[in-house]
Amino acid sequence: MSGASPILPREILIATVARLLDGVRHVAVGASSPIPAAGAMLLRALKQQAGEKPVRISILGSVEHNFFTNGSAELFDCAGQGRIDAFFLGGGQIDGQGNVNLVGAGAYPQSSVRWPGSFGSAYLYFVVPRVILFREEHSPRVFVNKVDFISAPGTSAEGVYRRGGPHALLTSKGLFRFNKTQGNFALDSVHPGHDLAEIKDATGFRFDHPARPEQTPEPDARTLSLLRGQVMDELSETYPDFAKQMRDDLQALQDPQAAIAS
Amino acid sequence: MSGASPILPREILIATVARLLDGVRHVAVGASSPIPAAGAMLLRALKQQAGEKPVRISILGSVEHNFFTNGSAELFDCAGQGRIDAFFLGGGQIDGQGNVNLVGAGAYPQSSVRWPGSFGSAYLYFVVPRVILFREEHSPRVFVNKVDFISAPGTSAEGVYRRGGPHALLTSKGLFRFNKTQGNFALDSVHPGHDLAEIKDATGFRFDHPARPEQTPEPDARTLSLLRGQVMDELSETYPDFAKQMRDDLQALQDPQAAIAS
Amino acid sequence: MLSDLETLARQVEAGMRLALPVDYAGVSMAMTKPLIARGAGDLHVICVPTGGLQVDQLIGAGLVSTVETSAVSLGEAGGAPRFNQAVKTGAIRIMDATCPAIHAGLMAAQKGSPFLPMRGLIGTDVLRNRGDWQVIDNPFEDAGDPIVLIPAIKPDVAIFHAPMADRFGNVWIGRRRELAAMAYASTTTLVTVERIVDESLLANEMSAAGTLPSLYVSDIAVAPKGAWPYGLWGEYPTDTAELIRYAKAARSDEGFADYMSGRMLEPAQ
Amino acid sequence: MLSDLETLARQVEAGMRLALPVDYAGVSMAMTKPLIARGAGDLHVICVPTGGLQVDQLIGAGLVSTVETSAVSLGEAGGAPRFNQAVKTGAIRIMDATCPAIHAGLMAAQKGSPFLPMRGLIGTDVLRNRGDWQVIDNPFEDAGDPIVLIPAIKPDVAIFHAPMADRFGNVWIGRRRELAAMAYASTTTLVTVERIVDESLLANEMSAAGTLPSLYVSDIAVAPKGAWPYGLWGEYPTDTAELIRYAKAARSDEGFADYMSGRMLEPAQ
Repeated sequence: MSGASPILPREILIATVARLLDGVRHVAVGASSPIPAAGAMLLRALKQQAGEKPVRISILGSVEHNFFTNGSAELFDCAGQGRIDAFFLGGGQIDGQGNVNLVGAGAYPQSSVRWPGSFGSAYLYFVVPRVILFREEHSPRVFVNKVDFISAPGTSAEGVYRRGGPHALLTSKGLFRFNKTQGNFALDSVHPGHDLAEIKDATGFRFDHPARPEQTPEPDARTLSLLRGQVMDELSETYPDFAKQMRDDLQALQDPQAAIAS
Repeated sequence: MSGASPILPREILIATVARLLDGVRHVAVGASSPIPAAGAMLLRALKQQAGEKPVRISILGSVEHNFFTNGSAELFDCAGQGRIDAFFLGGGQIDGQGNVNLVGAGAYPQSSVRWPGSFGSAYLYFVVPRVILFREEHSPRVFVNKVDFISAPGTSAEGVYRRGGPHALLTSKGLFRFNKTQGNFALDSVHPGHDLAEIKDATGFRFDHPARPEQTPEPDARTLSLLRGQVMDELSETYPDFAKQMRDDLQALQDPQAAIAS
Repeated sequence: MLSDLETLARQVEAGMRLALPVDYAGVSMAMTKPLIARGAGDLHVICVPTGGLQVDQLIGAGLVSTVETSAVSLGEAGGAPRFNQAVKTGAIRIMDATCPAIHAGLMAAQKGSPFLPMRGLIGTDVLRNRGDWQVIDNPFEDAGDPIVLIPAIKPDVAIFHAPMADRFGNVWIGRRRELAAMAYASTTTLVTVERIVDESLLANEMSAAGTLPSLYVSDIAVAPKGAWPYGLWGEYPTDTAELIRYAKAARSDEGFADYMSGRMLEPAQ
Repeated sequence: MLSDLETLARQVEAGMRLALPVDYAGVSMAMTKPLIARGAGDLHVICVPTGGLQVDQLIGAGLVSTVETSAVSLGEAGGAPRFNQAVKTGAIRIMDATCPAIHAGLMAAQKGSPFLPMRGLIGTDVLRNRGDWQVIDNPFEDAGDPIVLIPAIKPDVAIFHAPMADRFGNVWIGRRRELAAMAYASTTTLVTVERIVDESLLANEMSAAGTLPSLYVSDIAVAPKGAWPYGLWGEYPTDTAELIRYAKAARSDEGFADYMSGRMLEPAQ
């Protein structure tokens, strides 16, 4: 299990999440978000190993990782108090200004495609300092020029109370940073196996980028060892299906013959 | 224990409280208010005996009669929801307009006599439909022409949200009703052993009254029997000292020789 | 106050504002069938703060005219098919909110206040489509600082499922305090429970801490596995396979009708 | 995070806003002596929502410049002598409130809102003397309907006493949810407890329902009978005789000094 061993694309995502979270004291993760949860768990394990300040993780809807005792309002109260440093947000559509649409495509209210709804995004995006936009599907139907409905805006006019917002956008193809001053995204790195042209094709909005973007770094041996050991064990408790899938994928990667034979 | 037996002044007060509460579903009583509590318990016992709708009593600060589970804010929330029909209020000063002062006499803030403070009166007086002002001491220093500090006003200007306020004023000498339209008190009845002239002397504000006010009715035999039986037993649990005192007084009243001898 | 499901359902009348809890808090799925049998329609459903299977089924049964919610979905089983369909055809009016706004509206009702302020929302299409919300300038700042005011949400009826009640009508809600918030804010609160216990839940501080007092509880019925196919915290897990079965069936009107008429509306004991 | 009383006291600094609970909720009387020994003065004490013995003693020790409260008294033992004296001489600034206004201010802080509206108060001298409160016309009514806005109360430190904490820093507060409200609103929360338990209070739903999670708890110290002479719900009753003894002694500066230097500051075990 050395640094040179093959690495799953999802392991890169998880390690990237951990990097993006570096420095947070408390991160909240949605109920069905195994990759963000794994990233948070990886950061916690790394900090623990290094003897640094502990990282607190709240997984919504989980019984195991639910540290709240005041009903479903507590997450939002907690964020309002400034006690949550980072949160993840997906989106049916995300546009180049960091606007997020969780409601529907097409007209409103009679959307042609209806998604569940805005959940807490219209609040949390304003008050959680580091919101990480995470969507594996990287396609022009997700990353649009302008969202059809603003569940939560990327930036706000001067004078509007705002201490939170988008920090980065992580997809299956690459990592973007959000520039709060300009209110747009800049490509930070491209994941192994992808390239700038492909990302441009798959993205419906314009974004800043260097002429030759860097490649997203792979986790080092120590990180990978924690991820494949302690973190996978922790993950199995909350996301057993996801953890099993990843373990199967990993086995296939490391021993293709055995995987096929099994 | 017939209706003709001697009756304690406090038994008249308790029976009067029960009459004033008739029709309420839920009454809240302050922690150190044994007479209001006894009146509420008497009403509950009467309704129970008559097979009528039950009366709910919340005694603040009591462990036994605390039906709240959301901290000390719940009483006020509950009142704001319209779930409390009656409440008792005392006052260092009460004036003829029904204004109540729980803060202090003289200048403010450097009061010459400082009382604890307004507690919840500045809210509850507005939202509890039937607030019964209860103060045993009937003297000009308590019943003043104008309070030095308005903790809670007897009436409010038009347009001010107000669905509660003073209903009656009960003292050791008599019972007043509050006239909401005129914003003043009218003497309703004089307790046995007292008279109008004495009440006028002891009251620092003007009040309406008939030329010959009625006497406050004494409890009938059924009521007295409940009061001296079931209610005293219930009262002993929450106010043991008060209940013992009343039992001693009663014994002295019924058998003066024995009381002296003991 | 111990009743049966039908007696509870009869207290819901056409046109009422009905508050229902989020899927993991204690959904009284046992009440869904009696509510549909009762047939009181034109309901204004308030999801606290999101809705799922029960809301989808009430919509599918044609009982709902308005849904006020932060989201409706079947979670791992995907989108809510009857809800999505009804939105598309305009069969229901949707009042899109965000979770803390629903909580704020209920808290305003709990406090007897006409509204509660909340941060966020400025510049969203959620706010733009809510004519019943107001924006003012925060009076504690010298200039600017717009802030949204959410009016009190006062449901006529709240319905939820909890592990237990006592013989005195007190209901144990544990740490799911949104259930208390719903009850505080609502005129009538109907509760189904797994079981009734003899001793008062208020008799000791440990159980009292998680108890909704009977003062806020209008009626109670026993319904073992009453949250199924949802789980109930501390009691049993969600039956995700059943949710998926529903999600597939309810894609069409016919499939929904088939599913609802089926025997599988009863939990496996 | 298990500390001793002195370590807790050192986290209180001069000029801080200090939130203390009502006498029956769990007053950390055990912290009074260490706070006085620590000597951080110019405190702004916020009583949640009323104060008693601890507030009176801190005032008597000269540590308090402002008291924000709905009342201060010793209950059955009568008025609070050092408080009353300090009001009379103008030694402290008094910010008279009413109980639900204190709760509203803390709730605003809990919600991250700048203020909360509340009914009542219009026409009172309580309102007239609170320049920090605002009155607006309810924007949801066409005309008139004045309503008071209470700004968020954000204490620097909350201090209270509870029956137990676990090894992970979770504190069991039972149904005394004002203690949670204080902690939510405060930057730092210092807790004394009767005992530490091994198992996580969050490990089962019954104890979790009454638990303040460690997220909101800064530091904990063990102090058996730590509320004495006040009682602690579910644990021991109030020692009224001791309160009366204090009330008599503290009528004069000398009597207060004598009392505070006496051995009787320790609870009888």
